[in-house]
Amino acid sequence: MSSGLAIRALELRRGRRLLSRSLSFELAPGGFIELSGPNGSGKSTLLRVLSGLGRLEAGELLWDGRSFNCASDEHRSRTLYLAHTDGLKGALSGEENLHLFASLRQFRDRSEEIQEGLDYYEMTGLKSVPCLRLSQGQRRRIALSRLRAFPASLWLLDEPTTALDRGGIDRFADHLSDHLAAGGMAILATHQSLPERLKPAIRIALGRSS
Amino acid sequence: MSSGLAIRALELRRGRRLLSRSLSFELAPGGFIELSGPNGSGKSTLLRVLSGLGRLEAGELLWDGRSFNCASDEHRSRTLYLAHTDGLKGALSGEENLHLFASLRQFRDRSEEIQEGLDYYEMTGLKSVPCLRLSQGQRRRIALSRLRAFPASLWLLDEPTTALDRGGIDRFADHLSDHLAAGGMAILATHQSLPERLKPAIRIALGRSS
Amino acid sequence: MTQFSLFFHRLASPPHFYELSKPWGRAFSWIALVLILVGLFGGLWLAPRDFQQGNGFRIMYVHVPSAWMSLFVFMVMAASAFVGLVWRMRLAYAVAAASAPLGAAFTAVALVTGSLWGKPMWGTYWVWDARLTSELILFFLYLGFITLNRSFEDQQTGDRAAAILALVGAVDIPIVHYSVDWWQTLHQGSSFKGLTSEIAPSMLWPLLVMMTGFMFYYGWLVLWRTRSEILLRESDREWTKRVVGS
Amino acid sequence: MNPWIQFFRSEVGLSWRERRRALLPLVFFVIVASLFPLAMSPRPLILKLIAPGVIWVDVMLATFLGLESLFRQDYEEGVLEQWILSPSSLELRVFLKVISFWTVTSLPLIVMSPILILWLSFPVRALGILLVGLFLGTVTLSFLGALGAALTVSLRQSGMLVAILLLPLATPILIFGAHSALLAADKQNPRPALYLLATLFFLTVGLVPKAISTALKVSYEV
Amino acid sequence: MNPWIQFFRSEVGLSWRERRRALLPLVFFVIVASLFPLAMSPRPLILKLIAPGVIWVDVMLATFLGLESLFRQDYEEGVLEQWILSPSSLELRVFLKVISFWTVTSLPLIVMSPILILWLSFPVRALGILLVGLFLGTVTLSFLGALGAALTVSLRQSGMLVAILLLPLATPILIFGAHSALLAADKQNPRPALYLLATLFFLTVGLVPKAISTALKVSYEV
Ligand code: HEM
Ligand SMILES: Nc1ncnc2c1ncn2[C@@H]1O[C@H](COP(=O)(O)OP(=O)(O)OP(=O)(O)O)[C@@H](O)[C@H]1O
Ligand SMILES: Nc1ncnc2c1ncn2[C@@H]1O[C@H](COP(=O)(O)OP(=O)(O)OP(=O)(O)O)[C@@H](O)[C@H]1O
Ligand SMILES: [Mg+2]
Ligand SMILES: [Mg+2]
Repeated sequence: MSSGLAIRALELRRGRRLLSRSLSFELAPGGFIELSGPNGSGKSTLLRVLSGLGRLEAGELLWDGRSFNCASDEHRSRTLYLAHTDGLKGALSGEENLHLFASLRQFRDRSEEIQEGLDYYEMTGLKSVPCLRLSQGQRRRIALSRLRAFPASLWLLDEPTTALDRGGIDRFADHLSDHLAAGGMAILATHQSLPERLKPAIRIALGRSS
Repeated sequence: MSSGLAIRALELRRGRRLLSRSLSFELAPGGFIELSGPNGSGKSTLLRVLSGLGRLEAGELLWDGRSFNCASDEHRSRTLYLAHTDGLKGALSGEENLHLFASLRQFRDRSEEIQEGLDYYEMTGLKSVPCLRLSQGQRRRIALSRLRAFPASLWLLDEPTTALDRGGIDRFADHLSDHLAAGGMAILATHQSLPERLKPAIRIALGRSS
Repeated sequence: MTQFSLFFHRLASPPHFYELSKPWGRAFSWIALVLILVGLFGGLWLAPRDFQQGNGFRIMYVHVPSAWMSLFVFMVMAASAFVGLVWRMRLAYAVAAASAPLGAAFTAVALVTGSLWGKPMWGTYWVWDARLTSELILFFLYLGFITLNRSFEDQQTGDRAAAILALVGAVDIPIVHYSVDWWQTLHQGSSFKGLTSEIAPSMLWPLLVMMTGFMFYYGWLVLWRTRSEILLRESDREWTKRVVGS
Repeated sequence: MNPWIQFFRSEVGLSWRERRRALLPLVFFVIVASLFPLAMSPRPLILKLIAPGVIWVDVMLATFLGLESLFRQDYEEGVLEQWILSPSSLELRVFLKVISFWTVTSLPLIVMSPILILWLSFPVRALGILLVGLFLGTVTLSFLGALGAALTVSLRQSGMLVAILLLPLATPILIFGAHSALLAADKQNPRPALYLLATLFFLTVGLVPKAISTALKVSYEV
Repeated sequence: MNPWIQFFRSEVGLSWRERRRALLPLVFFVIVASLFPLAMSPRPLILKLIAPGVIWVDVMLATFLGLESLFRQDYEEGVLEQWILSPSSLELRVFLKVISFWTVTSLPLIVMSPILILWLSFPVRALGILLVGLFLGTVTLSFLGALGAALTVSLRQSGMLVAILLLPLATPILIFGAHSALLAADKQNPRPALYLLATLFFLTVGLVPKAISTALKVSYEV
């Protein structure tokens, strides 16, 4: 019985479009997958399905060898999903947004971790500016601080490095290494190549959709 | 009297934040500027000011040696600005969006150019899908088709390559070369480096904001 | 699995249903035709003149069955919505979607015949009476269901959204039904209290025959429409291509 | 095709498509109109008295329901930026947008209102006045509402201020409008009220598009 | 602090800060309520008859005005996704969101209504019943409205469709509510109507949060 995540014969659809007939892969703790493929090939769709947002059409999902449901609370609390949109309320500041997120995830009093996360992504100085007054990259940094402040074993990240500057990408790469070193897993959809030192365990290239 | 665009002693502000005290540069026809700088350094702000959206605080703008107003119709019709958001109506298809854009720019009957633009960015097959049903990169491709279908001498592009796949970035690079070869100008804000063969006339690195 | 649930699942699988429903639909259509003809003959010909209302009361033989059906069909929709949401049964959604326009039509007929009947009885086509209004609202509920169901590009999303609406809307059914008891209104109270009835048997039996006829009529149409709904929903599956091809 | 006509057609077309065609405003109108008799004693005498008020509140509500988000979608999708940056007249574009909104939302209601009026036992003779009033009033309300929408499109916060500014402007329209219909039903002279409505109409149509386009531009200058 | 309390507080705070939510319904409410006496010959006898109806229709419309976009902003900012993906109960979260909406929007209306009621010459003795009815009714309406907003959140349609979905569901509440106040004013027994309202209240509060959370999930499953 293998530990980690295993996907068997997943059928990927969006609307009436069939994106992949049968997708299978395995991911061991400490590894990460780089999803690539041309625009519209289904990277975002796959991440949505794995997060539990999208509908699972057909296929089997295993966690540590046991089959699981993406929409279960168990899966939700071990997974963090970051989409194209940053998931930040524009009217609230970065710090308030993180506190709200803490309440979503049923954490009490994560102030310290939140400070640390904001600090890590160099947003401490801007933590009380409403997110709608931040630049694109700054907003993304706040969104990434979430990954820092709240532990989760599986990250599902949809183009996490868009709008980040070079320094930001480096930070993120370090952060990802730490996460993997601690036994975490991650699936990243990205068009930009990550820094050299990060070698994905698996590269999955989705095909062009018909 | 130099031809092209010249900026003298531009002061850049966003809200209460002073981003650059005095910015000056010149751009000759056929050249392009790559704006870089850390997150929040004011790249987007600069593009907004030059497009006429943002407020010009202080400084002089010259076009072919003559001072001009960013909010004038003259400047507007020679400039195309592409922001973070794609500027597409989600409910309309790509083709409809381009036609709407033609009506905005007071063009009559650009059907041919629109087809050509969509074709160039390989979106012909999806041209009648509502934009809200497109993937991130597909939407960006439709937005870029605009640059193809409607002529303008100055492009102001804010991270034009986000969400594009490798092929898309190549396409865009070719497109930009064509534009420059025809005597056009462009100012690009980007964190991703463009393909080698495209050497910017000028690289402007904005500093970290205080 | 038990014998019963196995049977249920087989029945509910769209291809199987598609095959099975064909003979049933045909049978229902004949039964409906015969019953409605008999009912009309009994109601319009054999039943005696009403001593108060003259011949005007005969509109009852259309009004009452269609009014009942307007409530019944919504209950069918709510039930299938429930089955669809809980057991994720695709067939149930198809039944609900197929029923909605039929229910709307029954409601419209009840409203129109009621109005026509109201002119001689109450001196006006329309009053803002509780039952009349709630029947009108039921009509809007049907329209809302149909609109919502068609608003989504993804049929499954539309089905599930509309199913939620149908379940919540089902609260309106008892309100329509009991409105006459809760308020003294112009409209007739319930004529049936349990199994006993105040209507004379000679007037009653054609009504009951008409009722049954309307039921079968609905049964026939709903089977027929469900068949086309599932074809639409399953248009990218193998078996539909086979069916449509042949 | 003329670009302006194309723009207008696409705006109208869009709203038709998005709103599931003409049926929705109509059904909405009927439902709201039927709420009043339900909630009040449905005696014809009373109905007749409240009918113009009902119709007017109904129309105002239908107008405001859609208007509030008139520019929001365009703002969020970045389409409004392109409006402002286009060399064509923003004022005219705004004017056409509001008129297309009116055509899709309020016009069907006005066309429907004669039927409703009868349903609510209102005398037929006052119908003409009611329709003229509704025409003037809905156009004015649409422009005022659009101004509110434009002012609030980027400032997600000071909407209160706008509400305070706009609603008092909308009130006289409602009151004159409902009043003129009522006077006509009472065989009194509805002219003065209508003239006031007309004055507001011309003032609004003449000045508000400029205000709206300025408001839109300002909201980008943050 | 308990995460749920924190969530509730942030929602209430947000609505105050954001949008015109808080004020627009209130001003709307006052205008509509004052329109009626103005639009009619203000004979107390008639006013008294229509007063509860006016208040009720008014409250209902004012509630729906803000509800339509309850989830829209969260949807577009991607916050709603995070709601759905969080391990905490979506149902409870939805419940708190609606209650916070109610606190900000409807509660002020209820507090205002006694003043309006007196203005409309409604007998003071029926005030208690009216307020109880309004309390039960607005909560129920808020939940129903939230359901409409949830069902249509991915459709980008303006309020029309939501209103059409909702008004039929809301009508019974309106009828029972206005009826109970009228009965109380007439010195008749308003209890049965209130019991019905209470039944609907409990049914709604018990079951609709589940329906809303399902609707939200469904709208992401495209
Ligand atoms: C537009 C006007 C009318 C509407 C919307 C309407 C609606 C309804 C509805 C919904 C029912 C079924 C109630 C149930 O099964 O719980 C019904 C039944 C009935 N209606 Fe009407 N009605 C209208 C006018 C009339 C008129 C004018 C009469 C005759 C005076 C009438 C006589 C009856 C009778 C006798 C029943 C059967 C009652 C029973 O046995 O429960 N209706 N109507
Ligand atoms: N809408 C706004 N209102 C007020 N201030 C803003 C607004 N948007 C951005 N800012 C601030 O202005 C500064 C410059 O932002 P700008 O968007 O120009 O940066 P940028 O260089 O484009 O950054 P990025 O690489 O993240 O896109 C930032 O420090 C930011 O906090
Ligand atoms: N909301 C939607 N409804 C229906 N179809 C969609 C929707 N979003 C995307 N699609 C379609 O599904 C396919 C896969 O989209 P997806 O977003 O998963 O692609 P992607 O690999 O993430 O592309 P990109 O690199 O552009 O982000 C695309 O062909 C697209 O047209
Ligand atoms: Mg993607
Ligand atoms: Mg930027």
